[in-house]
Amino acid sequence: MIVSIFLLVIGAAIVLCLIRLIKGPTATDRAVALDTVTTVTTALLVILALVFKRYIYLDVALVYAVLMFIGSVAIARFLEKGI
Amino acid sequence: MRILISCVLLVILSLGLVFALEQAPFGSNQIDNADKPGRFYLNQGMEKTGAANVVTSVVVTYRGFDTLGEVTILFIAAIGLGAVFHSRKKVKRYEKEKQSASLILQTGCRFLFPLIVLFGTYVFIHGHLSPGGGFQGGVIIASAFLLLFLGCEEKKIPMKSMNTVESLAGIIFVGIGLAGLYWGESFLENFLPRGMDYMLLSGGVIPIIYIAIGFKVGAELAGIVAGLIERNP
Amino acid sequence: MVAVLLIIVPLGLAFAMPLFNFVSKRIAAYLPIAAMVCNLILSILLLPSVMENTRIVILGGLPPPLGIHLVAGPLGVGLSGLISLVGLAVSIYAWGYIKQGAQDKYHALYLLLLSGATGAVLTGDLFNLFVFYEILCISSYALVAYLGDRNGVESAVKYLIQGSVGSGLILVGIAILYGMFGTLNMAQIAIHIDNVDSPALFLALVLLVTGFGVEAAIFPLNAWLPDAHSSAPSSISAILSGIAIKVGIYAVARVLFTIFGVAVVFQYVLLLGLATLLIGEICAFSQDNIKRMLAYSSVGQVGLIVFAMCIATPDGVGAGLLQLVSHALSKAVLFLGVGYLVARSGSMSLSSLNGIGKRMPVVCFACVVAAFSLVGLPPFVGFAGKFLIVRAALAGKSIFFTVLIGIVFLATVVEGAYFFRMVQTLYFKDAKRQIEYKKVPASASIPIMALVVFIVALGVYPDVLLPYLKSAAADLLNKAGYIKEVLG
Amino acid sequence: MFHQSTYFVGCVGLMIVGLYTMLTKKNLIKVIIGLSLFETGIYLLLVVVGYIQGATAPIFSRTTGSPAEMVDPTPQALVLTAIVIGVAVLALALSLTIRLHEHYGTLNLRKIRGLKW
Amino acid sequence: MHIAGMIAIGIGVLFLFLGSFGIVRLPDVYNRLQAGTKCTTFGCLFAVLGVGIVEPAWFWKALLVSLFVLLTNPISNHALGRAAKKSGVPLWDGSVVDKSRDFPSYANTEKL
Amino acid sequence: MEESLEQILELSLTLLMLGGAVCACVFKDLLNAVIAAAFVSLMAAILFYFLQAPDVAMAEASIGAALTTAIFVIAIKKTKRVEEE
Repeated sequence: MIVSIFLLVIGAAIVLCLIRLIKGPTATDRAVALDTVTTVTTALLVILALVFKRYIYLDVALVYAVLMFIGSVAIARFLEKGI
Repeated sequence: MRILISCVLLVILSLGLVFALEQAPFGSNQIDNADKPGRFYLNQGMEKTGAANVVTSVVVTYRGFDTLGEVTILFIAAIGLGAVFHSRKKVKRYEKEKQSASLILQTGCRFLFPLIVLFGTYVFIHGHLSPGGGFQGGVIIASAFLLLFLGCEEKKIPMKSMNTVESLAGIIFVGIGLAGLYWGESFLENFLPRGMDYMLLSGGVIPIIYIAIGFKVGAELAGIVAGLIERNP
Repeated sequence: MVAVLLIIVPLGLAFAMPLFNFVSKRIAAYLPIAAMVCNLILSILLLPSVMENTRIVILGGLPPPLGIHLVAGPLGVGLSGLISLVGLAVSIYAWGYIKQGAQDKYHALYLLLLSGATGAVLTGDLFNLFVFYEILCISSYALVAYLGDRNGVESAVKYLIQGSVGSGLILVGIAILYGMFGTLNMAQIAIHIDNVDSPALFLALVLLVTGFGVEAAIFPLNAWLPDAHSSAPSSISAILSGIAIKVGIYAVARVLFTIFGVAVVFQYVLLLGLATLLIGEICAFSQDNIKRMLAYSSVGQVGLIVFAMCIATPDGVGAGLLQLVSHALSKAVLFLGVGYLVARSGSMSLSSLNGIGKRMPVVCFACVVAAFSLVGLPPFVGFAGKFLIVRAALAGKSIFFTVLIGIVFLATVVEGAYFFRMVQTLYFKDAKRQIEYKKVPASASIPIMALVVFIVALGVYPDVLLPYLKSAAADLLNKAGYIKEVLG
Repeated sequence: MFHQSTYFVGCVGLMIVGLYTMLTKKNLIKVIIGLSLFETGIYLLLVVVGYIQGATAPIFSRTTGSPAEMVDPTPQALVLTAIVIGVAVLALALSLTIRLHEHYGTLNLRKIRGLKW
Repeated sequence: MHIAGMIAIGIGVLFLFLGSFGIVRLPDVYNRLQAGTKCTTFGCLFAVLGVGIVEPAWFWKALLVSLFVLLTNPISNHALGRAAKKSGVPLWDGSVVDKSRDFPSYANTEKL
Repeated sequence: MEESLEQILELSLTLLMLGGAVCACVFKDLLNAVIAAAFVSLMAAILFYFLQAPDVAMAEASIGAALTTAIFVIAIKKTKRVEEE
């Protein structure tokens, strides 16, 4: 029960990030919103593993934690004329 | 006008799809029957192949030919990209206003690169026990190389050894298939003993094929990324 | 069991290409020849045995309804023989023709294209058909853009966008079929499909035919073909016109006849084929660019083949298959020959080829023979194909088909007009400017002449092919027989 | 049933948005973004096709081992294949785009001569 | 044990929500980065470790996840902040101090 | 109760995904469109997770959200950033 409420709160957090992604005046704002979404999503996946009671699902969260920052770094390097 | 026509087309298509999908008995109905492949894989896949992850056993053995084709498609993309970008006249490298990465990013990339490669290796070695497998592991390794490109430019990928790895992995995949034809009865048959359940050494040829796929996918995607980045307009 | 080697040998050689490159750069051009010789021998050896009963090749250790399997029937093995024949000719030609760009990559992509085509005609699993079809498509996208020039890249982009939307639609169709029947085996889907009557099935049929029709260039979907075929390197144009389109037609036919087998749809597809025929021939007539003219002529021929197949009698399908063989051979000769004509005269416009026939007699003679064969003049194989089509269409004695055959004759007249214009240009016009004469290398003239010999020989003795065509048509049309052979 | 209707709306909507982007936008990279959206929708559709309500993932472990309560593994295997095909097509399309930009200096499909569809 | 874990998850989720709220409400990129970085990293750590506490058998893998989050998130956020500064996104009018002028590498960033 | 809450979450994630897709279609700046497409991929990955397909979720996350974004960004860098009228 209480876990479901947690999930809904996280859903609300994602909605807020989407609002920033739509509004954001500059590309950097949107990139920050995307970066936040990835962090929130990692937490969501871990909690969902708890809901589904499958230990192996943590691997997916691990992939998120490891890989998601690469997209942000790519966008950031593009914005500072790096690549 | 163009927008109108495409809207009409798309509305027709979406109505058709929604209508059709409402009609079709999806979900549990169609695999309850025991002679359907899905039910068969679930009931007997674990006993026959010894791989705890049924998706893996489907991908690698039962539908292994699809996987071979799919690896081939990545290979085509990699060499096709090379062929498209091949130009004889040397363009002189232009490096206008190229900012180098900050110290934090460089250090972070150097530190994280081996960790990510290690994690990718974990993912494809454990493909038959947990979610993940050759493609996912390969993509993770390719992402590590991508990070190297983004973070520290001075590190260069040795493309020649990449090509060798790619080629060898492909030959190993085909070779295992032919070995199945030789020792077993059909191409890509699982001819090794299935081993203990839930242990690393289980599932017969599945881990070997997945390791080959992992190396191949990783090398191909890294090659694609390198080709795209190093193209100078 | 041996049939799997038809796919594995080219695939494995292509995988090993980077390793061979370390030894010597020049090996790359020999590998396709070796693979195709191997495939040709294998298919010729297999053909008599599969004529008697279809062989099922199990892959992955599970019998047909569960795993993937290859169906080595008369149609599949026959088509793979055709693929390896044309592929062999084109690879010998390419050995001398391809001198620019990354040559090892060209040969690897070429091998993969052929293995994709072979796999697509042999497989018995719907999703596997999709995968091999994608191999064929993606390698042809890359090959069309191989030279990296403006037109090539542009038409490759066009081809890629349309082709990938098409393959997306195929996937949706596969998803619907899997959702309804829970299986991907074509025979098993064919069993279940008779018991279900649902609009979802009709949607799946439309999606699958549309998706595969993109490669086959049936009428509303043929926008990419003239660009792609005319701006690719000539050897690739030959293989695209000769083989890739045929695989598309095969896939459409397999979906229509074996999986669905609903007679109502044939009429509409037949009309589509007729529209394709008319549009292709009329567009070809108005072209000045010779490669574009040949490409539009391919569109027209596709229409004719689809028309013949959708008559849906054993005679009609057999005639369509004969026309398919004839078009593969003739169009390959035409594109290969025109490749050198264009290279020598330096321009693709028809008027720059004035009087070139006296300077390059061998190639021009081959082109003329192939053109006559496409028009349907007697001693060549095209005549047999068109004659059988007309006979099959008139066999039903219905007014409908008589009218349609009239339209086909009209299209043939148009076709004859532009091909005779081409012949006239080649031989009976005076050259405006002097073209320096350079001998066509043997690597080009030998495969071209070999294909010409095939065209003439099959035209004189079409009876050699007829038993194969009959059993191949039965393979395609006899749904119950196919199911029985696959599932036992 | 509620579940599946939701997902059907999601995947059909995604496919339609992707196709709309491909048909109406003039920029080539935008068209390719549309292609990737379209393909994502298809993957979702394929996975929904194999979903069974209340079942768990088809992965055995020491604690969960009842094959009756697992979703169909075949569509998942198909989607894995399809995803990799999609990324290959995407990479090839982007490389062709770069090449086209070198020739024409623009990505606007209206300005590129033959690319009207 | 269960209750303690749930409390930890609750704290984490709360921080995640607040971080996202900050993303929407704060006035400029640099302020939003504050919310998007510290708050969510902290929240994610707590949520993941809370799950590790609820199911003790999962603890080590959860620790690994949190370790990776702790390693990767600051890097991407640093890169984003630097990119914002380099591409010339202006500060909010109410900003009090801009230390970046002291560093030569940021000195000549033009206005967008 | 718990079931319906989760279903609300799934529905909202689906709608979020569609919202992201519409953003990717509408944005004129290609970089923003790519960011929105990455968002769509992320949401799709969570939906795969809900549909009990962790393998697919992993593939979609690693390919769709990390690698695809990066190659799109590289392609934009090599060409032009703004979609002109």
